[in-house]
Amino acid sequence: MSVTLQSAPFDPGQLLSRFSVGRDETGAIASFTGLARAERGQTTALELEAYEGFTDAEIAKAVNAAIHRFGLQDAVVVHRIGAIAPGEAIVFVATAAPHRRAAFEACDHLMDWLKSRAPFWKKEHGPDGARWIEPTDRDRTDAGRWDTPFDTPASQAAQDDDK
Amino acid sequence: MSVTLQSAPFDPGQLLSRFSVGRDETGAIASFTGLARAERGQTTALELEAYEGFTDAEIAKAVNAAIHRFGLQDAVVVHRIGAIAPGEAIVFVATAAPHRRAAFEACDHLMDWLKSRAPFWKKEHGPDGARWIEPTDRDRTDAGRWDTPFDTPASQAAQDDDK
Amino acid sequence: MAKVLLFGRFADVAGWREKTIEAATLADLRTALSADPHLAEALAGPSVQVAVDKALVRADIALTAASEVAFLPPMSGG
Amino acid sequence: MAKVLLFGRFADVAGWREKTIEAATLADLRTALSADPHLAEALAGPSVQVAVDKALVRADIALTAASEVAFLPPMSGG
Repeated sequence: MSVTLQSAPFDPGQLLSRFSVGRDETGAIASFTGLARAERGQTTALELEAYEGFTDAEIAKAVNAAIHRFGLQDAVVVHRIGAIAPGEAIVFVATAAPHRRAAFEACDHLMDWLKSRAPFWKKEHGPDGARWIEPTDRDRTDAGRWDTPFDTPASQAAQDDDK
Repeated sequence: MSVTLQSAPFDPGQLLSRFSVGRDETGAIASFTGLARAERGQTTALELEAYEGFTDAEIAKAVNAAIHRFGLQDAVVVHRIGAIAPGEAIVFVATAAPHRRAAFEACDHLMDWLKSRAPFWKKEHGPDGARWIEPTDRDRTDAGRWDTPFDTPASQAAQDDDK
Repeated sequence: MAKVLLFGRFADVAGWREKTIEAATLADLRTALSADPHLAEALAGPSVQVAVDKALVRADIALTAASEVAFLPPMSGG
Repeated sequence: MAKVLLFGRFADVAGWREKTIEAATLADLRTALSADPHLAEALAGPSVQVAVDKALVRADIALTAASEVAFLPPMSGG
Protein backbone atom coordinates (compact mmCIF):
# COMPACT_ATOMS: atom_id res chain seq x y z
CA MET A 1 0.00 0.00 0.00
CA SER A 2 1.31 3.45 -0.74
CA VAL A 3 0.02 7.01 -0.68
CA THR A 4 2.01 9.83 -2.31
CA LEU A 5 1.35 13.56 -2.51
CA GLN A 6 3.56 15.21 -5.11
CA SER A 7 3.82 18.54 -6.88
CA ALA A 8 5.57 17.13 -9.97
CA PRO A 9 3.44 15.86 -12.89
CA PHE A 10 3.23 12.09 -13.26
CA ASP A 11 2.44 9.57 -15.99
CA PRO A 12 -0.42 7.31 -14.84
CA GLY A 13 0.79 4.56 -17.17
CA GLN A 14 4.17 4.42 -15.47
CA LEU A 15 2.40 4.01 -12.11
CA LEU A 16 0.22 1.22 -13.53
CA SER A 17 3.27 -0.55 -15.00
CA ARG A 18 4.97 -0.53 -11.62
CA PHE A 19 1.81 -1.64 -9.81
CA SER A 20 1.07 -4.57 -12.12
CA VAL A 21 4.37 -6.46 -12.30
CA GLY A 22 5.07 -9.67 -10.39
CA ARG A 23 1.46 -10.40 -9.41
CA ASP A 24 1.02 -14.15 -9.80
CA GLU A 25 -2.16 -14.34 -7.74
CA THR A 26 -3.81 -11.05 -8.69
CA GLY A 27 -6.55 -11.54 -11.25
CA ALA A 28 -7.76 -7.96 -11.38
CA ILE A 29 -6.30 -4.47 -11.34
CA ALA A 30 -8.67 -1.52 -11.60
CA SER A 31 -7.28 1.96 -12.01
CA PHE A 32 -8.64 5.45 -12.19
CA THR A 33 -6.91 8.57 -13.45
CA GLY A 34 -8.46 11.96 -12.86
CA LEU A 35 -7.34 14.65 -15.31
CA ALA A 36 -7.67 18.43 -15.14
CA ARG A 37 -10.20 19.61 -17.74
CA ALA A 38 -9.72 22.78 -19.75
CA GLU A 39 -13.52 23.39 -19.75
CA ARG A 40 -13.09 25.06 -23.15
CA GLY A 41 -10.74 27.68 -21.72
CA GLN A 42 -12.82 28.36 -18.60
CA THR A 43 -10.16 26.69 -16.44
CA THR A 44 -6.57 27.67 -17.06
CA ALA A 45 -5.15 25.92 -14.00
CA LEU A 46 -6.18 24.05 -10.90
CA GLU A 47 -4.44 24.62 -7.58
CA LEU A 48 -4.62 21.97 -4.90
CA GLU A 49 -3.60 22.56 -1.34
CA ALA A 50 -2.98 19.71 1.10
CA TYR A 51 -1.98 19.65 4.76
CA GLU A 52 1.06 17.42 4.50
CA GLY A 53 1.26 14.87 7.30
CA PHE A 54 -2.51 15.13 7.77
CA THR A 55 -3.90 14.76 4.24
CA ASP A 56 -1.68 11.79 3.41
CA ALA A 57 -2.45 10.14 6.78
CA GLU A 58 -6.22 10.53 6.19
CA ILE A 59 -5.88 9.05 2.69
CA ALA A 60 -3.81 6.16 4.07
CA LYS A 61 -6.58 5.46 6.62
CA ALA A 62 -9.17 5.38 3.81
CA VAL A 63 -6.97 3.10 1.68
CA ASN A 64 -6.37 0.68 4.55
CA ALA A 65 -10.10 0.62 5.31
CA ALA A 66 -10.78 -0.16 1.63
CA ILE A 67 -8.17 -2.94 1.61
CA HIS A 68 -9.92 -4.52 4.59
CA ARG A 69 -13.48 -3.90 3.34
CA PHE A 70 -12.98 -5.16 -0.23
CA GLY A 71 -10.32 -7.80 0.45
CA LEU A 72 -7.69 -6.10 -1.70
CA GLN A 73 -4.21 -7.48 -2.16
CA ASP A 74 -2.77 -3.99 -2.67
CA ALA A 75 -3.69 -0.40 -3.48
CA VAL A 76 -1.88 2.77 -4.45
CA VAL A 77 -2.87 6.44 -4.48
CA VAL A 78 -0.82 9.22 -6.04
CA HIS A 79 -2.23 12.75 -5.76
CA ARG A 80 -0.92 15.97 -7.22
CA ILE A 81 -0.69 19.11 -5.12
CA GLY A 82 0.11 22.66 -6.24
CA ALA A 83 -0.65 24.01 -9.72
CA ILE A 84 -2.04 21.58 -12.30
CA ALA A 85 -2.48 22.42 -16.00
CA PRO A 86 -5.39 21.14 -18.15
CA GLY A 87 -4.71 17.64 -19.47
CA GLU A 88 -2.43 16.77 -16.56
CA ALA A 89 -3.26 13.95 -14.16
CA ILE A 90 -4.53 15.05 -10.74
CA VAL A 91 -5.00 11.67 -9.10
CA PHE A 92 -4.20 8.03 -9.78
CA VAL A 93 -5.76 5.15 -7.86
CA ALA A 94 -5.08 1.47 -8.51
CA THR A 95 -6.45 -1.56 -6.68
CA ALA A 96 -5.41 -5.22 -6.92
CA ALA A 97 -7.66 -8.15 -6.00
CA PRO A 98 -8.12 -11.79 -6.95
CA HIS A 99 -11.38 -10.97 -8.79
CA ARG A 100 -12.63 -7.95 -10.70
CA ARG A 101 -15.74 -7.01 -8.70
CA ALA A 102 -13.65 -6.20 -5.59
CA ALA A 103 -11.01 -4.30 -7.59
CA PHE A 104 -13.63 -2.16 -9.37
CA GLU A 105 -15.71 -1.44 -6.29
CA ALA A 106 -12.70 -0.50 -4.16
CA CYS A 107 -11.33 1.83 -6.85
CA ASP A 108 -14.75 3.45 -7.37
CA HIS A 109 -15.20 3.81 -3.60
CA LEU A 110 -11.75 5.33 -3.06
CA MET A 111 -12.36 7.87 -5.83
CA ASP A 112 -15.73 8.86 -4.34
CA TRP A 113 -14.02 9.29 -0.97
CA LEU A 114 -11.11 11.25 -2.44
CA LYS A 115 -13.41 13.57 -4.43
CA SER A 116 -15.69 14.45 -1.52
CA ARG A 117 -13.97 13.77 1.81
CA ALA A 118 -10.22 13.93 1.31
CA PRO A 119 -8.62 16.96 2.99
CA PHE A 120 -7.74 19.06 -0.04
CA TRP A 121 -8.62 22.65 -0.86
CA LYS A 122 -9.04 23.39 -4.51
CA LYS A 123 -8.82 26.67 -6.38
CA GLU A 124 -9.82 27.03 -10.01
CA HIS A 125 -8.01 29.67 -12.06
CA GLY A 126 -9.87 30.98 -15.09
CA PRO A 127 -10.04 34.04 -17.33
CA ASP A 128 -12.16 35.84 -14.68
CA GLY A 129 -9.81 35.12 -11.76
CA ALA A 130 -9.64 32.37 -9.15
CA ARG A 131 -12.28 30.74 -6.95
CA TRP A 132 -12.26 28.09 -4.23
CA ILE A 133 -14.24 24.94 -5.02
CA GLU A 134 -16.27 22.78 -2.64
CA PRO A 135 -17.55 19.23 -3.31
CA THR A 136 -20.61 19.07 -5.57
CA ASP A 137 -23.87 17.53 -4.37
CA ARG A 138 -23.13 14.69 -6.80
CA ASP A 139 -19.78 14.09 -5.07
CA ARG A 140 -21.52 13.88 -1.68
CA THR A 141 -24.22 11.55 -3.02
CA ASP A 142 -21.62 9.31 -4.67
CA ALA A 143 -19.61 9.07 -1.46
CA GLY A 144 -22.80 8.40 0.52
CA ARG A 145 -23.40 5.24 -1.54
CA TRP A 146 -20.69 3.51 0.48
CA ASP A 147 -21.76 4.52 3.98
CA THR A 148 -22.66 1.76 6.41
CA PRO A 149 -23.68 2.09 10.07
CA PHE A 150 -20.11 0.98 10.94
CA ASP A 151 -18.42 3.32 8.58
CA THR A 152 -18.72 7.02 9.29
CA PRO A 153 -15.30 8.55 8.70
CA ALA A 154 -14.01 10.76 11.52
CA SER A 155 -13.82 13.80 9.26
CA GLN A 156 -17.43 13.29 8.15
CA ALA A 157 -18.67 12.87 11.74
CA ALA A 158 -16.92 16.11 12.67
CA GLN A 159 -18.53 17.89 9.71
CA ASP A 160 -21.97 16.61 10.64
CA ASP A 161 -21.51 17.91 14.18
CA ASP A 162 -20.76 21.36 12.89
CA LYS A 163 -23.94 21.56 10.85
CA MET B 1 -11.66 3.62 -30.36
CA SER B 2 -9.47 0.61 -30.92
CA VAL B 3 -9.68 -3.15 -30.43
CA THR B 4 -6.58 -5.32 -30.67
CA LEU B 5 -6.10 -9.07 -30.40
CA GLN B 6 -2.45 -9.97 -29.96
CA SER B 7 -0.38 -13.01 -29.04
CA ALA B 8 2.59 -11.00 -27.69
CA PRO B 9 2.61 -10.01 -24.00
CA PHE B 10 1.85 -6.34 -23.28
CA ASP B 11 2.46 -3.85 -20.50
CA PRO B 12 -0.88 -2.36 -19.37
CA GLY B 13 0.92 0.75 -18.13
CA GLN B 14 2.28 1.49 -21.59
CA LEU B 15 -1.25 1.23 -22.99
CA LEU B 16 -2.57 3.58 -20.30
CA SER B 17 0.23 6.09 -20.97
CA ARG B 18 -0.68 6.17 -24.64
CA PHE B 19 -4.41 6.42 -23.90
CA SER B 20 -4.12 9.29 -21.43
CA VAL B 21 -1.98 11.86 -23.24
CA GLY B 22 -3.38 14.99 -24.87
CA ARG B 23 -6.83 14.83 -23.28
CA ASP B 24 -7.73 18.41 -22.36
CA GLU B 25 -11.46 17.74 -21.90
CA THR B 26 -11.33 14.24 -20.39
CA GLY B 27 -11.82 14.33 -16.64
CA ALA B 28 -11.83 10.60 -16.06
CA ILE B 29 -10.02 7.51 -17.31
CA ALA B 30 -10.95 4.15 -15.84
CA SER B 31 -8.90 1.11 -16.70
CA PHE B 32 -9.02 -2.58 -15.97
CA THR B 33 -6.26 -5.13 -16.37
CA GLY B 34 -7.03 -8.83 -16.09
CA LEU B 35 -4.05 -10.98 -15.15
CA ALA B 36 -3.56 -14.75 -15.35
CA ARG B 37 -3.50 -16.23 -11.83
CA ALA B 38 -1.15 -19.05 -10.86
CA GLU B 39 -3.81 -20.45 -8.49
CA ARG B 40 -0.94 -21.71 -6.30
CA GLY B 41 0.46 -23.88 -9.08
CA GLN B 42 -2.93 -25.23 -10.19
CA THR B 43 -2.73 -23.20 -13.39
CA THR B 44 0.52 -23.34 -15.32
CA ALA B 45 -0.78 -21.57 -18.42
CA LEU B 46 -3.94 -20.24 -19.98
CA GLU B 47 -4.67 -20.70 -23.66
CA LEU B 48 -7.09 -18.36 -25.39
CA GLU B 49 -8.49 -19.01 -28.82
CA ALA B 50 -10.23 -16.32 -30.85
CA TYR B 51 -11.85 -16.32 -34.28
CA GLU B 52 -9.95 -13.48 -35.86
CA GLY B 53 -12.15 -11.20 -37.93
CA PHE B 54 -15.17 -12.31 -35.88
CA THR B 55 -14.01 -11.96 -32.27
CA ASP B 56 -12.50 -8.51 -32.83
CA ALA B 57 -15.57 -7.37 -34.77
CA GLU B 58 -17.90 -8.52 -31.96
CA ILE B 59 -15.73 -6.70 -29.39
CA ALA B 60 -15.74 -3.55 -31.54
CA LYS B 61 -19.56 -3.70 -31.65
CA ALA B 62 -19.67 -3.94 -27.85
CA VAL B 63 -17.19 -1.06 -27.44
CA ASN B 64 -19.14 1.18 -29.83
CA ALA B 65 -22.36 0.36 -28.00
CA ALA B 66 -20.68 1.28 -24.69
CA ILE B 67 -19.35 4.56 -26.13
CA HIS B 68 -22.91 5.45 -27.14
CA ARG B 69 -24.59 4.18 -23.97
CA PHE B 70 -22.22 5.81 -21.47
CA GLY B 71 -21.27 8.92 -23.47
CA LEU B 72 -17.58 8.01 -23.66
CA GLN B 73 -15.02 10.16 -25.41
CA ASP B 74 -12.88 7.12 -26.23
CA ALA B 75 -12.25 3.50 -25.32
CA VAL B 76 -9.59 0.88 -25.99
CA VAL B 77 -9.50 -2.90 -25.63
CA VAL B 78 -6.39 -5.05 -25.97
CA HIS B 79 -6.83 -8.80 -25.56
CA ARG B 80 -4.21 -11.53 -25.54
CA ILE B 81 -4.70 -14.71 -27.53
CA GLY B 82 -2.61 -17.88 -27.45
CA ALA B 83 -0.64 -19.09 -24.43
CA ILE B 84 -0.55 -16.81 -21.38
CA ALA B 85 1.68 -17.42 -18.34
CA PRO B 86 0.63 -16.63 -14.73
CA GLY B 87 1.21 -12.97 -13.88
CA GLU B 88 0.83 -11.87 -17.51
CA ALA B 89 -1.93 -9.51 -18.58
CA ILE B 90 -4.83 -11.13 -20.47
CA VAL B 91 -6.96 -8.09 -21.13
CA PHE B 92 -6.73 -4.31 -20.85
CA VAL B 93 -9.74 -1.99 -21.10
CA ALA B 94 -9.62 1.78 -20.72
CA THR B 95 -12.48 4.27 -21.01
CA ALA B 96 -12.36 8.08 -21.19
CA ALA B 97 -15.25 10.36 -20.20
CA PRO B 98 -15.77 13.89 -18.91
CA HIS B 99 -16.81 12.52 -15.47
CA ARG B 100 -15.85 9.47 -13.47
CA ARG B 101 -19.21 7.69 -13.08
CA ALA B 102 -19.49 7.12 -16.85
CA ALA B 103 -15.86 6.02 -17.17
CA PHE B 104 -16.18 3.50 -14.30
CA GLU B 105 -19.52 2.09 -15.38
CA ALA B 106 -18.46 1.68 -19.00
CA CYS B 107 -15.22 -0.07 -18.02
CA ASP B 108 -17.05 -2.36 -15.57
CA HIS B 109 -19.72 -3.11 -18.19
CA LEU B 110 -17.20 -3.87 -20.93
CA MET B 111 -15.31 -6.25 -18.64
CA ASP B 112 -18.52 -8.07 -17.69
CA TRP B 113 -19.33 -8.40 -21.38
CA LEU B 114 -15.81 -9.55 -22.29
CA LYS B 115 -15.72 -12.13 -19.47
CA SER B 116 -19.06 -13.73 -20.31
CA ARG B 117 -20.08 -12.98 -23.88
CA ALA B 118 -16.96 -12.29 -25.93
CA PRO B 119 -16.20 -15.02 -28.47
CA PHE B 120 -13.15 -16.62 -26.87
CA TRP B 121 -12.48 -20.24 -25.95
CA LYS B 122 -10.27 -20.74 -22.96
CA LYS B 123 -8.21 -23.74 -21.92
CA GLU B 124 -6.54 -23.99 -18.56
CA HIS B 125 -3.32 -25.99 -18.34
CA GLY B 126 -2.45 -27.44 -14.93
CA PRO B 127 -0.45 -30.26 -13.37
CA ASP B 128 -3.32 -32.69 -14.17
CA GLY B 129 -3.63 -31.71 -17.84
CA ALA B 130 -5.77 -29.22 -19.71
CA ARG B 131 -9.48 -28.40 -19.61
CA TRP B 132 -11.79 -26.05 -21.48
CA ILE B 133 -13.43 -23.34 -19.36
CA GLU B 134 -16.94 -21.90 -19.70
CA PRO B 135 -18.25 -18.66 -18.10
CA THR B 136 -19.10 -18.98 -14.42
CA ASP B 137 -22.60 -18.29 -13.12
CA ARG B 138 -21.10 -15.17 -11.50
CA ASP B 139 -19.89 -13.99 -14.93
CA ARG B 140 -23.39 -14.45 -16.39
CA THR B 141 -25.00 -12.66 -13.44
CA ASP B 142 -22.53 -9.78 -13.67
CA ALA B 143 -23.19 -9.38 -17.40
CA GLY B 144 -26.95 -9.58 -16.82
CA ARG B 145 -26.75 -6.47 -14.61
CA TRP B 146 -26.42 -4.37 -17.76
CA ASP B 147 -29.23 -5.88 -19.83
CA THR B 148 -32.06 -3.62 -20.92
CA PRO B 149 -35.08 -4.48 -23.07
CA PHE B 150 -33.28 -2.74 -25.95
CA ASP B 151 -30.00 -4.44 -25.41
CA THR B 152 -29.88 -8.14 -26.07
CA PRO B 153 -26.66 -8.82 -27.94
CA ALA B 154 -27.04 -10.93 -31.09
CA SER B 155 -24.74 -13.63 -29.75
CA GLN B 156 -26.79 -13.88 -26.54
CA ALA B 157 -30.07 -14.08 -28.42
CA ALA B 158 -28.64 -16.91 -30.52
CA GLN B 159 -27.50 -18.73 -27.37
CA ASP B 160 -30.91 -18.38 -25.77
CA ASP B 161 -32.54 -19.86 -28.88
CA ASP B 162 -30.38 -22.92 -28.62
CA LYS B 163 -31.33 -23.66 -25.01
CA MET C 1 -18.24 -26.77 -50.74
CA ALA C 2 -17.02 -24.67 -47.82
CA LYS C 3 -14.04 -23.95 -45.62
CA VAL C 4 -15.00 -25.34 -42.21
CA LEU C 5 -13.41 -24.05 -39.00
CA LEU C 6 -13.71 -25.72 -35.60
CA PHE C 7 -13.01 -23.80 -32.41
CA GLY C 8 -12.27 -24.71 -28.80
CA ARG C 9 -13.10 -28.27 -27.78
CA PHE C 10 -14.68 -29.05 -31.17
CA ALA C 11 -11.18 -29.08 -32.71
CA ASP C 12 -9.96 -31.37 -29.91
CA VAL C 13 -12.90 -33.73 -30.44
CA ALA C 14 -12.52 -33.85 -34.23
CA GLY C 15 -8.73 -33.85 -34.35
CA TRP C 16 -8.70 -31.05 -36.95
CA ARG C 17 -9.24 -27.27 -36.98
CA GLU C 18 -9.80 -26.48 -40.63
CA LYS C 19 -11.01 -28.56 -43.57
CA THR C 20 -12.63 -28.00 -46.95
CA ILE C 21 -15.85 -30.02 -47.20
CA GLU C 22 -18.26 -30.57 -50.10
CA ALA C 23 -21.74 -29.28 -49.15
CA ALA C 24 -24.40 -27.17 -50.91
CA THR C 25 -26.11 -26.03 -47.71
CA LEU C 26 -25.38 -25.77 -44.02
CA ALA C 27 -27.73 -28.72 -43.41
CA ASP C 28 -25.76 -30.81 -45.91
CA LEU C 29 -22.54 -29.80 -44.17
CA ARG C 30 -23.89 -30.89 -40.78
CA THR C 31 -24.82 -34.26 -42.30
CA ALA C 32 -21.30 -34.65 -43.73
CA LEU C 33 -19.74 -33.80 -40.36
CA SER C 34 -21.95 -36.40 -38.65
CA ALA C 35 -19.78 -39.12 -40.14
CA ASP C 36 -17.70 -38.47 -36.99
CA PRO C 37 -20.08 -39.46 -34.16
CA HIS C 38 -18.02 -37.66 -31.48
CA LEU C 39 -18.09 -34.42 -33.46
CA ALA C 40 -21.80 -34.91 -34.23
CA GLU C 41 -22.51 -35.21 -30.50
CA ALA C 42 -20.40 -32.14 -29.65
CA LEU C 43 -22.08 -30.00 -32.35
CA ALA C 44 -25.53 -31.02 -31.09
CA GLY C 45 -24.82 -29.61 -27.59
CA PRO C 46 -26.51 -26.56 -26.08
CA SER C 47 -25.32 -23.00 -26.81
CA VAL C 48 -23.44 -24.04 -29.94
CA GLN C 49 -23.33 -21.26 -32.51
CA VAL C 50 -22.57 -21.28 -36.21
CA ALA C 51 -21.10 -18.40 -38.18
CA VAL C 52 -21.13 -18.26 -41.97
CA ASP C 53 -18.71 -15.70 -43.36
CA LYS C 54 -18.25 -14.35 -39.83
CA ALA C 55 -21.96 -13.68 -39.19
CA LEU C 56 -23.99 -15.85 -36.82
CA VAL C 57 -26.70 -17.83 -38.57
CA ARG C 58 -29.61 -19.70 -37.06
CA ALA C 59 -31.46 -21.05 -40.11
CA ASP C 60 -30.21 -23.21 -42.97
CA ILE C 61 -28.27 -21.35 -45.63
CA ALA C 62 -26.78 -22.10 -49.06
CA LEU C 63 -22.99 -22.42 -49.23
CA THR C 64 -20.59 -21.55 -52.03
CA ALA C 65 -16.98 -22.57 -52.57
CA ALA C 66 -15.99 -19.29 -50.94
CA SER C 67 -18.11 -19.82 -47.80
CA GLU C 68 -16.38 -19.99 -44.44
CA VAL C 69 -18.37 -21.91 -41.84
CA ALA C 70 -17.27 -21.75 -38.22
CA PHE C 71 -18.63 -23.97 -35.43
CA LEU C 72 -18.36 -22.17 -32.11
CA PRO C 73 -18.65 -23.96 -28.76
CA PRO C 74 -20.15 -22.02 -25.83
CA MET C 75 -17.95 -18.95 -25.54
CA SER C 76 -15.83 -18.82 -22.44
CA GLY C 77 -15.29 -15.09 -22.43
CA GLY C 78 -11.83 -13.60 -22.15
CA MET D 1 1.56 29.55 22.38
CA ALA D 2 1.07 27.57 19.20
CA LYS D 3 2.00 27.39 15.57
CA VAL D 4 -1.18 28.28 13.66
CA LEU D 5 -1.78 27.13 10.07
CA LEU D 6 -4.54 28.44 7.82
CA PHE D 7 -5.65 26.49 4.75
CA GLY D 8 -7.61 27.25 1.60
CA ARG D 9 -9.66 30.45 1.64
CA PHE D 10 -8.82 31.11 5.33
CA ALA D 11 -5.26 32.05 4.28
CA ASP D 12 -6.67 34.34 1.55
CA VAL D 13 -9.01 36.03 4.06
CA ALA D 14 -6.32 36.49 6.73
CA GLY D 15 -3.47 37.34 4.39
CA TRP D 16 -1.17 34.82 6.08
CA ARG D 17 -0.71 31.04 6.15
CA GLU D 18 1.40 30.42 9.23
CA LYS D 19 1.92 32.38 12.43
CA THR D 20 3.00 31.74 16.01
CA ILE D 21 0.36 32.98 18.45
CA GLU D 22 0.32 33.20 22.26
CA ALA D 23 -2.57 31.08 23.63
CA ALA D 24 -2.95 28.59 26.50
CA THR D 25 -6.00 26.87 25.02
CA LEU D 26 -7.77 26.50 21.71
CA ALA D 27 -10.54 28.80 23.01
CA ASP D 28 -7.94 31.47 23.84
CA LEU D 29 -6.47 31.06 20.37
CA ARG D 30 -9.88 31.56 18.74
CA THR D 31 -10.32 34.75 20.80
CA ALA D 32 -6.91 36.02 19.68
CA LEU D 33 -7.72 35.28 16.02
CA SER D 34 -11.02 37.19 16.36
CA ALA D 35 -9.04 40.42 16.35
CA ASP D 36 -9.39 40.04 12.58
CA PRO D 37 -13.17 40.24 12.00
CA HIS D 38 -12.99 38.75 8.47
CA LEU D 39 -11.05 35.75 9.74
CA ALA D 40 -13.41 35.43 12.76
CA GLU D 41 -16.38 35.30 10.38
CA ALA D 42 -14.70 32.74 8.12
CA LEU D 43 -13.73 30.48 11.04
CA ALA D 44 -17.31 30.60 12.39
CA GLY D 45 -18.72 29.13 9.16
CA PRO D 46 -20.26 25.66 8.78
CA SER D 47 -18.12 22.55 8.24
CA VAL D 48 -14.97 24.21 9.54
CA GLN D 49 -12.64 21.73 11.22
CA VAL D 50 -9.71 22.19 13.56
CA ALA D 51 -6.74 19.86 13.87
CA VAL D 52 -4.29 20.00 16.78
CA ASP D 53 -1.07 18.17 16.06
CA LYS D 54 -2.68 16.69 12.94
CA ALA D 55 -5.67 15.17 14.78
CA LEU D 56 -9.15 16.64 14.43
CA VAL D 57 -10.47 18.08 17.70
CA ARG D 58 -14.01 19.14 18.54
CA ALA D 59 -13.72 20.26 22.19
CA ASP D 60 -11.47 22.86 23.77
CA ILE D 61 -7.91 21.66 24.40
CA ALA D 62 -4.78 22.97 26.14
CA LEU D 63 -1.96 24.14 23.88
CA THR D 64 1.81 24.05 24.41
CA ALA D 65 4.59 25.90 22.61
CA ALA D 66 4.99 22.81 20.43
CA SER D 67 1.32 22.63 19.44
CA GLU D 68 0.41 22.94 15.78
CA VAL D 69 -3.15 24.16 15.23
CA ALA D 70 -4.63 23.97 11.74
CA PHE D 71 -7.89 25.62 10.67
CA LEU D 72 -9.43 23.69 7.80
CA PRO D 73 -12.18 25.12 5.56
CA PRO D 74 -14.76 22.70 4.10
CA MET D 75 -12.66 20.17 2.20
CA SER D 76 -13.07 20.28 -1.54
CA GLY D 77 -11.85 16.76 -2.18
CA GLY D 78 -9.12 16.04 -4.70
